[in-house]
Amino acid sequence: MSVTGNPLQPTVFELSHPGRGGGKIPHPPKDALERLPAGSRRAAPPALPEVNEPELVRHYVNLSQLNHAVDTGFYPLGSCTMKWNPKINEWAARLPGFADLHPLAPDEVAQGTLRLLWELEQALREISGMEAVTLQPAAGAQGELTGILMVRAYHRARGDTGRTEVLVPDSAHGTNPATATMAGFRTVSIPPAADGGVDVAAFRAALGPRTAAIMITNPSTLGLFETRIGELLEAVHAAGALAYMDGANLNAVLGRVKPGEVGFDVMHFNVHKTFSTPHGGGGPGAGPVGVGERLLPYLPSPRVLRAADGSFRLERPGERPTSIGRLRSFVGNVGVLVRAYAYIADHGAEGLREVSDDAVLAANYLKARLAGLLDIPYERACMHEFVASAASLKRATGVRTLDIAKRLIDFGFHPPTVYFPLTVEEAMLIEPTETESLETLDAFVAAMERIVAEAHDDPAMVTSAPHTAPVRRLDEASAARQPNLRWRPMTGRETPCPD
Amino acid sequence: MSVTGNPLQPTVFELSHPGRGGGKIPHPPKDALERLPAGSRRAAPPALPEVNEPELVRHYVNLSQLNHAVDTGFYPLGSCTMKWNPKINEWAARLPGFADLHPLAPDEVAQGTLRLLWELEQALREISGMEAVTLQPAAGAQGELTGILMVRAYHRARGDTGRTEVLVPDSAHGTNPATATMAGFRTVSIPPAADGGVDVAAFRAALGPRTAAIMITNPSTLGLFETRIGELLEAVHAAGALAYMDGANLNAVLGRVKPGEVGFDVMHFNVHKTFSTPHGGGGPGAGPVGVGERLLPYLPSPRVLRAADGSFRLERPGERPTSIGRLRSFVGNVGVLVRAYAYIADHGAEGLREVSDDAVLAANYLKARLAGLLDIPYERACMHEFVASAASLKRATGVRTLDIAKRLIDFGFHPPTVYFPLTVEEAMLIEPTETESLETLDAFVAAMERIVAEAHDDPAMVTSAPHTAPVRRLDEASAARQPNLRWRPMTGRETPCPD
Amino acid sequence: MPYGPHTAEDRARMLAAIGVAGVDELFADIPPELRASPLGLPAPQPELELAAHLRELAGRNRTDLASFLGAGVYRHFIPATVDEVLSRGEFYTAYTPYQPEVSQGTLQTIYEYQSLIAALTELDVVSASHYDGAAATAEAALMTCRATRRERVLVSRGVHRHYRETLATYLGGGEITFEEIPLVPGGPAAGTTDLAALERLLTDADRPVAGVLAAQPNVLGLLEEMEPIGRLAHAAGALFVAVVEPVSLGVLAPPGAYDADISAGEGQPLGIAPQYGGPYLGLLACTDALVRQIPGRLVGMTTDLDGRRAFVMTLRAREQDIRRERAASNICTNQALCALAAGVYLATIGPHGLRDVAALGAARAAELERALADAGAPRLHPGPYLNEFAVHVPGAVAVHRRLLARGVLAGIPLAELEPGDGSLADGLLVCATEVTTADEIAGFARALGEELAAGPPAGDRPAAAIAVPAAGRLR
Amino acid sequence: MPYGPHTAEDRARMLAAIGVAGVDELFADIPPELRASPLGLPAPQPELELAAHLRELAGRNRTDLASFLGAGVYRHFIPATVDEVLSRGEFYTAYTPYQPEVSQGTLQTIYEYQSLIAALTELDVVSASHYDGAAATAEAALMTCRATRRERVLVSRGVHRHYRETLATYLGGGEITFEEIPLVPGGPAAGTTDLAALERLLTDADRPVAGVLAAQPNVLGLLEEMEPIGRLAHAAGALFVAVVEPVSLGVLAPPGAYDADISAGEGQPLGIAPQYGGPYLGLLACTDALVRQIPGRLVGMTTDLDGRRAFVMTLRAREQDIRRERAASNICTNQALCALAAGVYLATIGPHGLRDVAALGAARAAELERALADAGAPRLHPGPYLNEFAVHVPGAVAVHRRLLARGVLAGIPLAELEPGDGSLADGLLVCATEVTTADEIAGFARALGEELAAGPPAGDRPAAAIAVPAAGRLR
Ligand SMILES: Cc1ncc(COP(=O)(O)O)c(C=O)c1O
Ligand SMILES: Cc1ncc(COP(=O)(O)O)c(C=O)c1O
Repeated sequence: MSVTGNPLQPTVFELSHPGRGGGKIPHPPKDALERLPAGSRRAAPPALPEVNEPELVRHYVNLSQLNHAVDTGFYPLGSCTMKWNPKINEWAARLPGFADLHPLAPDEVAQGTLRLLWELEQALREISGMEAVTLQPAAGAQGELTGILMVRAYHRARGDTGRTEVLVPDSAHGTNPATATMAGFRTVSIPPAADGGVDVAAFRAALGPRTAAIMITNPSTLGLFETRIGELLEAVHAAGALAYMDGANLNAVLGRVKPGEVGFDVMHFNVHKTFSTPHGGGGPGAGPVGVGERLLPYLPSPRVLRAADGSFRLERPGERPTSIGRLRSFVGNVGVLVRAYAYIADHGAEGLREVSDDAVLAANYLKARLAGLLDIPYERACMHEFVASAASLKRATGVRTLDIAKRLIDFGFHPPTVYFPLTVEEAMLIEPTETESLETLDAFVAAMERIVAEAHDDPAMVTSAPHTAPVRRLDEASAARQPNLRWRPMTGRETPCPD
Repeated sequence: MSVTGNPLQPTVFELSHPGRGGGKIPHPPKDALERLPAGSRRAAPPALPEVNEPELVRHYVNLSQLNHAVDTGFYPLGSCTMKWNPKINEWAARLPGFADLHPLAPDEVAQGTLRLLWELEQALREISGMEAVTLQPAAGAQGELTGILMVRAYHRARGDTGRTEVLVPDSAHGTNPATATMAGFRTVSIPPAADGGVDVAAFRAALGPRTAAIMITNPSTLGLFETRIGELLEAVHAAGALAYMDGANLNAVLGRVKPGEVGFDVMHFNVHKTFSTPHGGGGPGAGPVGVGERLLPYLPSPRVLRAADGSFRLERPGERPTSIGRLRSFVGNVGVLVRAYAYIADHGAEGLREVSDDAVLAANYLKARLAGLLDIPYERACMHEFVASAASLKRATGVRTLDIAKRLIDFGFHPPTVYFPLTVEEAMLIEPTETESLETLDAFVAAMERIVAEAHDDPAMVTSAPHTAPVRRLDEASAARQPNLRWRPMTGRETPCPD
Repeated sequence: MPYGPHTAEDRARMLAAIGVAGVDELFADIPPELRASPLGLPAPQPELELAAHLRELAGRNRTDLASFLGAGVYRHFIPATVDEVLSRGEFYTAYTPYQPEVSQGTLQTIYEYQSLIAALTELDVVSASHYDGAAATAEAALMTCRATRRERVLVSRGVHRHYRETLATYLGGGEITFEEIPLVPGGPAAGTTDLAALERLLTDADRPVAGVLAAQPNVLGLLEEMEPIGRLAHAAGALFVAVVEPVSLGVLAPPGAYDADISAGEGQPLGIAPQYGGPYLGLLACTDALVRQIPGRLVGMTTDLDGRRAFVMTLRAREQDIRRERAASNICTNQALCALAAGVYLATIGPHGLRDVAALGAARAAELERALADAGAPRLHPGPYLNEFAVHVPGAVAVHRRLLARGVLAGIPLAELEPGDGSLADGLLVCATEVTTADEIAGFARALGEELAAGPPAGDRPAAAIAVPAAGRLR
Repeated sequence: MPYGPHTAEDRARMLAAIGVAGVDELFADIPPELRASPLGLPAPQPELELAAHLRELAGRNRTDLASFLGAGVYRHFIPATVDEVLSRGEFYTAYTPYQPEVSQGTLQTIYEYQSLIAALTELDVVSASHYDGAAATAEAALMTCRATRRERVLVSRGVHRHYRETLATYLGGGEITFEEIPLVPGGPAAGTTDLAALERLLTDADRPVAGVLAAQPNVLGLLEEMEPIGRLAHAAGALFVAVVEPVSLGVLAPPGAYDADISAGEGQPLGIAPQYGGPYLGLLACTDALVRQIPGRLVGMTTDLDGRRAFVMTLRAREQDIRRERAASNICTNQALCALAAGVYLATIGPHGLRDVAALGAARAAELERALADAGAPRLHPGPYLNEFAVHVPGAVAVHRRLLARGVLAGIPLAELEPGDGSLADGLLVCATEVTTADEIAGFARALGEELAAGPPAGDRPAAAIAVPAAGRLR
């Protein structure tokens, strides 16, 4: 936003001026396109902007400064694990040997990456206690789909075709039920018990011969360890169903719990959470999936294989006919996986355990400090995140969770996740992560104290927040009613200028 | 400054916490230092801060956002040529083949860089019309010293030892007289004529057998081409003196004037101006020096030499005894020179000429547009920059150049150079450069119009500016009276907190 | 832990505030029988050692060979602006812009990305973004089913095998079926989608078709006649999905021009490095009519309370976090940073630059065609292509391996890319782009000519034994 | 022009506003006879071609060999944080912070740099910054003259030859003279500054000495006894300048501890790449007493009108832009971005990390000493060293060349670094740092042992004919 001046920026289209730009690419021979049939040719060049490099880079630099990011401040967005993204990992992923390698390069010339992927699989096996891992899924949700499709293949292979349902706790992330649908299953929702865990009675009632799998997030999206998980898994397996663990919250239990040892049949990792690959404004991430013995045959192809001589190769098309196939082109989001590999390597066993210890410690500390200010629906020790609620405050002052979130912005903090999980009224899911200092945590508490005081003394200050951001609250209703989803040359009146 | 919250940052020392940081370097063996004599050992570790990577990077990211920079906005700082720094040049300088090369690596393994340096010398020769170029000086001022020391060596070699003076126009950059002093000369100042050029009569009066050299900036720091340069140089040479051209303003006349052809004996380039290497918050730059035939023997060593077989090597110590020696260790600011090489290559002859055309065009355009608002002391066509003055405005309203500068900040612009050249009252030296769009230039004019209007209508608005910067005007007097030049652990009262 | 801030003293303060004696107490909820066996991982590696190790691994990949590999992933010149923008922490360490007041940077760049891809495809709505070309193509197929409430999809065999396999996997769970449209086996249209076969497939009234998918250029590099394919699809009440390569749209007719309803594709060529497979960028665009069917993120322009223009995520009721099991897709984390790369790339290179990239690739490919033909490897198909084509090389797989041993990545053996199709068994799929040099082409042709002259190979060598020559120079 | 914004239309608008018909009119002030001959440079090179060309040039440098080069420039591990910060446009495209209100980023980082170097040297005032170690040393010598109003400087031959040569050049114009203090020729103190000779040089009452300069470690890697040197200097009324290597200050006594008045040195080891010679960083620090003598930039802490803490350039009356011919130096553009690098490096690595870097280098160097001695190359001097030392190799120059042909950068022949000194003719100056590996040491020792066993070289080969083996792997 530049240090002074109008922080808002024109669109890149408004910077365009015919004749600007150029100088990057040599001009092709005049007849380069003559051999193409006229019918396949584009009539006019695409309506891309013409901008010169100075204005263009300035545009992005100034836009970047409008973002709150992990690199600028505290980002306690629950469920998202916005922890530090070590800088060496960025360097590593950009090494030309990694970055310039074509995915169809013969195995002989890809030994560096193949070895890295193979070793990463081994590390994830060890961390999860699973039998094998695929690195192919591009994100957690694609990992879920991979896992549930393997569950389906498993039942089908056994001729067990009546299993059409997946049980999903109410507090689950939206990707869980959405995945069940994509994989052709019906979602059966399970309500929570009073302690935040799965309601075992409701669960047992729902479980049956139609159950293909249960999807459990552990620690749950309420930040709680599912204490009755042993009992649940026993029942699942007794009913002939399989157990899927959503491992998005693995950051809390590294070295403390191995899902494979607990009895899960399949799980996904979110490397962009647990292993600190950056979130990129929404992605990319990667969602490796670990499986127990039962699902081994169904892993997506290609897998990375290690030969007796220590060299590595990719599975060839059709080499393993039981595979569910591929979820995407090529082997996976390798650039992201390089970062995850580096993260695991420089932490080691000891560091990973410390990651979880400190993540849980920080969350419990914040929970203890905020306990007098907000409702804390579940008082037992939380894992790496916890739910707070503004329900009482709202009744007393009219100030809602959303208002608190917006007011936090004025103090330089990113708001927590709000109104999720859906099972808690006026929920706020707070995840401090292990890489924030005590000074930062204390400053966050101080801001909350001040906001709660304001809610009583000067509620309008809170409900009209933010006051210091580049824009105030947005008109989301008209954005949805009359969607403007792309730039069209418009008159000044229709396109409000940024100032 | 993060997008919201307090923009000012604690010092890195205030972020320190014993026990933080680490993880970068393996621990040395316990006895690693035992063989060192106790007397040479440090008693206690240096009082460096202990900060972990997250807090540290955030610190710098947030600090960076407090800067105005070419990458965030218009920077019409006269004399400094704050033009676009192409991004490919940054990429090039970081190529490991360039970056990791040790300066004492044998010639055989340094052929890439040696060739680049040799070719850059050839390009600068061609651009300047000089006989030869040294790339050794680290900046313009060191180039000046190099040049004037060569002048001294030239006179000495001829036994002409009575030449103790260097003539320098009043409008010259401070480095010119300071250089003369460092080289052991007395500076004789020459006042300007009414048209801004050198006053020929005063010049002739000062010129004589004691004159070693004249240092002329052309185009001058007033942004004017020295029209009587031919006459001046003739007189200089007739008097047995040499002519030094300060080439800091070469950006205006690329392809139009070659100083060597004009008759200059020696000149320096500012690659961080003319050839767009970034200014880095004050440096590094590089100040190559071109010489005519007379000074050839005195060039600093080592030079880069080309063998008959097309290979390159460095001159060996003592190989050319007439050399004035070295000005620094090794061959020069090579990383900067890589950028300059890239700039010249992607512009070519045609592009460099266009650089100057557009730089001069933009300056004259701004001058024309501001002519009604401010005094324009020299009305003739300017080169790449021009002087404006708030002298009349100050008399009418009390608003000074400094106030205008500070008020421009509120509009998102970096102020021009102020109170330089010293020969013009309430001077403002404005250099738009060739890479700023017409929209930007017009926005700058609009801001100036508004400020001048405010000066009349609401002068306090201007004299109390800036209003939107992270800090207001500073107490420079106490900074100088009681200098606090380094962090010392202090109590809260002595160290005002940033908020 | 290398990046943690907490000293022993900090931890003690936190424990005291919580009121527990040690961290272990916080994990008391984990039943003892579920506690993990010890974590068998190496000791922490200081960054110095890790950096050396990673540099060594990266060095084992050979990225310095002359390469003619394509098949969906293309080497291109990436302007330095792209990495300059991508490496800004404010972009890459932010998350999904849930809080628009402190996310205008991400939001505006996504809106701009949508607009840029809309300009490129001449479609209206662009979602930002999907995992890759394959996943986007699968999502496009699912969109046609939701929009038409039909359950049968036809996919040309000219669509990349990985995409077809991905589609098969995605459909593996549900009721939707898909069938492949064959390619014309011979004649002038050899290797392109068989229109007659398509017509036959579309006429089964009992099994109405939701969508028809074809690729331009197709996986063999050939240009398809997209307009008739679309016409046939529309005549049968089906939607038409064009799978496109975005750089080609600098010179080829955009999907909007031949009435495609949806366009999907792989965004990698737009400023994203090959990285052995990802992260890439799934492009997905559609007409306004389909806006509520498109999965993934959409950003809209709106105003704030003071009337200032601003951007916000919109139409979120399609997404999993709101709609859960009734969402259009389960996609959550996407490829936003890759979309930013594509946006910076397109805005840097501009309309003329993109045309130059595509046209220069076409010119280099024509040179390659001539050189390989002269070396004894003529084209396998007669039809027009842009910058990728198949050549006929007897014993292609073995020759390919021998060329590798000579330091040439001689394209992709079609026997490996399309194992099922005997007519392609002796084919090599080769491509050129604007970064391909005349020297590389000459070297490839020379090596190929020599190998062909040497006659049939004595027998294949085992995989790991191929000795790729060391680079004379790193590049 | 590749980066220019102006279209023909823009130019026309500007010309009209100026009131001229064409750009040439604006250059009317240039007398016709002074107009340039045509610019004989190649045509503009599009970035794609330029990038390929630069990559090719960079590839001709061999940076993949095992290297034992030091002599003032050292390979070190540079944490990724350094480049992350340096590549932020807000830092590297800003200029001198003349306008503090919009330059607090640069100003605060300079203040922090001053503070960090002050902590390292235990001196008070640090200027930010000088061109390199050599220029900073020359400036330090000039400071001693200004402060004492004397004109004679003594410099130990243990100070890097480049620094002494630079000093000679800087002094070439004026009245100031300098003399070299010899090194002890033999015995336990061989190779270190000769204290007796220094004492003699200091006793000439007619030619009082302004400053005495010595280096720690010295150019041969040896540790000097700095305290007695300083004592002798002070006893003669001279100032004492310590030329230091900053990483060594992680473990060696700082200049402030042995009463140096000024410290100068090369900041390259603090996170700056070798780059074949620069840009580097001239370190210059002094006691409070000398604050008005120090040249270069100083930033101070102050407050703004509202009392907020802020930073500003201060004591500018020393500088050329204010004082012109009476300035302390002509320095203007300095090495600010390199000072930022050093600051980020020091703050990243911390006090313990810096000690580890220095101690690990010392440990590796001890291994190197043992390995080379076993191979037949014992040390040339007996005294203590930190991580760099000279070994005795008969025919050092020729052996060095033959080792190069075997892919080892076997340090620096002292005959080339110190050509004048016969006692060093058979010396190789070698160094190790924390990045030196056991494999590299073993490879060097093996190659050296073999060369020494092979006996004296048959004769030197001409410079360009050395065939350095291609790297098996890029690193
Ligand atoms: C609990 C949980 N499950 C699944 C996901 C989906 O992962 P992704 O966003 O990588 O697709 C998330 C991500 O936010 C999550 O928090
Ligand atoms: C006219 C002029 N001469 C000389 C110099 C000195 O160059 P440098 O700052 O590179 O030492 C400058 C720099 O600002 C200048 O503008």
